[in-house]
Amino acid sequence: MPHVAEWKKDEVASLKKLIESHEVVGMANLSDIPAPQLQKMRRSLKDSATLKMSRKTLMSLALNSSDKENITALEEHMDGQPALIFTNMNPFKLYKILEGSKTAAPAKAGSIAPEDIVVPKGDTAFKPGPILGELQKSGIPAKIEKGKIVITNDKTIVAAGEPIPRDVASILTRLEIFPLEVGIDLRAAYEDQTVYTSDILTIDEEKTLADIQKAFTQGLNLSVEAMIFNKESVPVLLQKAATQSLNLALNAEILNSKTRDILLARAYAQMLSVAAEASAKDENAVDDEIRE
Amino acid sequence: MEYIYAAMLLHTTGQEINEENVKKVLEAAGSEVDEARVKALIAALEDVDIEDAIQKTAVAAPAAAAATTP
Amino acid sequence: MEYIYAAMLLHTTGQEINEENVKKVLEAAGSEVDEARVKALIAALEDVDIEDAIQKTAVAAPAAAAATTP
Amino acid sequence: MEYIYAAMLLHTTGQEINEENVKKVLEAAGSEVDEARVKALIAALEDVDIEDAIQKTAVAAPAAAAATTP
Amino acid sequence: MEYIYAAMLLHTTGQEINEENVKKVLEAAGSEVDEARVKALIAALEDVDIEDAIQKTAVAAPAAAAATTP
Amino acid sequence: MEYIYAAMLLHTTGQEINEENVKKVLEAAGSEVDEARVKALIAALEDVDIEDAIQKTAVAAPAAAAATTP
Amino acid sequence: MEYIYAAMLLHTTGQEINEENVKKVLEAAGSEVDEARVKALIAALEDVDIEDAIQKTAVAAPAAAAATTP
Repeated sequence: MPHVAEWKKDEVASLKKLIESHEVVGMANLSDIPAPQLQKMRRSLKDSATLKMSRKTLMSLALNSSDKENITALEEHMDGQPALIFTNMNPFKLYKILEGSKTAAPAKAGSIAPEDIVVPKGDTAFKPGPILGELQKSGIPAKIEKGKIVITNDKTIVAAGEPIPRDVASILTRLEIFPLEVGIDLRAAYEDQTVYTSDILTIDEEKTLADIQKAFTQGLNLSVEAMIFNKESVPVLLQKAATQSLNLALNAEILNSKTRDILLARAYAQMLSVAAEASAKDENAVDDEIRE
Repeated sequence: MEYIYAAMLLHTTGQEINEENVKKVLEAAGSEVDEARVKALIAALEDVDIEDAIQKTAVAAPAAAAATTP
Repeated sequence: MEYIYAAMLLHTTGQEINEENVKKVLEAAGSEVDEARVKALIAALEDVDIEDAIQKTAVAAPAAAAATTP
Repeated sequence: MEYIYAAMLLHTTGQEINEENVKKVLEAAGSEVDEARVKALIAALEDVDIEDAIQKTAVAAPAAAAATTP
Repeated sequence: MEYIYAAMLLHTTGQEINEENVKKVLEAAGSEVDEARVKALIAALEDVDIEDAIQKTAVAAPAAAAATTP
Repeated sequence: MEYIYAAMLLHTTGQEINEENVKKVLEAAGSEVDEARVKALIAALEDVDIEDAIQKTAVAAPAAAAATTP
Repeated sequence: MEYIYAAMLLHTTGQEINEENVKKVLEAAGSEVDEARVKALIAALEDVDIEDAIQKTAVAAPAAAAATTP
């Protein structure tokens, strides 16, 4: 590197050192993060990960100088304002933490809506004034009600994937609707010869939860079906046995302490039912006691 | 209510629900029989499907049981 | 249900629910009486306040009726 | 319910539900056997299709109770 | 289900649910006893309150029923 | 449930559910293996279509009861 | 589902659900282990209370069963 400044050499060397000393190297995009927020995120990551911003060329040099096999594949994921993240934590967990630390941010003109942006119906903080016209002009159904501007219906104002128009961005901010998310956007992470891209790193926690419940239900079903006794299946089997026994006792009209009241009650209720139908034909068919 | 029980008893044992039978059952149960009521009951039950009425309440009885379960 | 109806009948007419009475009622209703079942019935009802059991139902029965009415 | 459980046990193992077997099971379970109740049990089960009676929901009724319970 | 019924029978008669007793009951019911299953049953019952499990039947049914009531 | 999970795991990976394999899995999971229970598990699963059995709703019992209420 | 089963097995035996243990169990079950999936599983389970999820299933099951029964 003949024409490379000394500080650049130092930086590449220090990046290389970080690459070699961590199991996981992530490539993130820091675009659109306001400085104070970035400071905060850095601090919260302090114990578990190190975030380094640098020039693309220097990061490339550092990656290429590493002995780690296949780590140069991270170069393909340098987007926006790239930064390297170094950690020893499971890359999936790293991704989860970074996603979880993202915060809502105001709309920016020209930004792409990550999902449908909806202005919900309901009261606004605005007193009647020119804002009403602005809302209506942006396509938001608004009117004046009891001295306040009220939005009459939910309105999807920007569809997912569409750019946010300038006037809409300003209205959304005034309505305190923050449709964008900012945070450290982990594009890919390298561990042990493999580069995991963000789509792979996305964990569907709800599915995991559903799978756990499914596994448990399946295990319980199988236990009960195959009569394998464990502390989960035995209560179910006991209930089944108790229900079937009670069914048999009641259907065979066998009186015991459990069935007695039920059978007496049944006889009485049946009598009332027959009496009701008889008295519907002729009031005098039943005695006064029942008619009341 | 004894008149109804007598009728249901006869229904269950498969006997005809007529004046004579109802009276016989009631007397066996130590009841003083009111002939007019027996006649009225028998006439009224002629158009009643007792089995049906009984089935309808199959629900009611255990209901009580459940209701009292702590 | 004939054994239970017989018991209810006797209860309604205020007669004692004992072997003799239950048999008398069942026979009057044309039923072939099984002594063992009569004995079991009486044993089961020995400590039972029938009125109480019925009261429990009195609440449940109309409720049930309402619930099953479409 | 021990008499019922004994019957269910015999039914499940495919044994005949008769006096001797029911008694044998109850005694093995340490129960003092009341002959009359055994006889009553067997008499009551005589005309019953057990498989059917087991499945038929006698307990369904809580439905009504539950439905009306606020 | 014979193992379950045996356990319930012992529970009802107030006997201890141990290997020996379960086997005795099953044998009385003419069942070929699988020692391993008896062991598994007893191990499972260590963490299960039979009375509780049975009571839940009564409770679960109405709840379920309520869910289906329109 | 560890024995069941071990069996389900082997079923999913397409391995035979035999004593050796079940033990291997349980030991890998740090479980103290009870040979008798392993044997009981395998015996119980012999005639069971696992794919089928895991779909059958075991807990439906009380629910089913309720469902038949008219 | 083998990754989930492995996790459930470890949960049941009281072992820690970590990469090493999950791999050990899966390998014992003859599964070719995909490291990425193991890592993803562990990250996902970190914030999930398995016991809680199971309890919720146990409660929901009968209700759900009833709800879906026509």
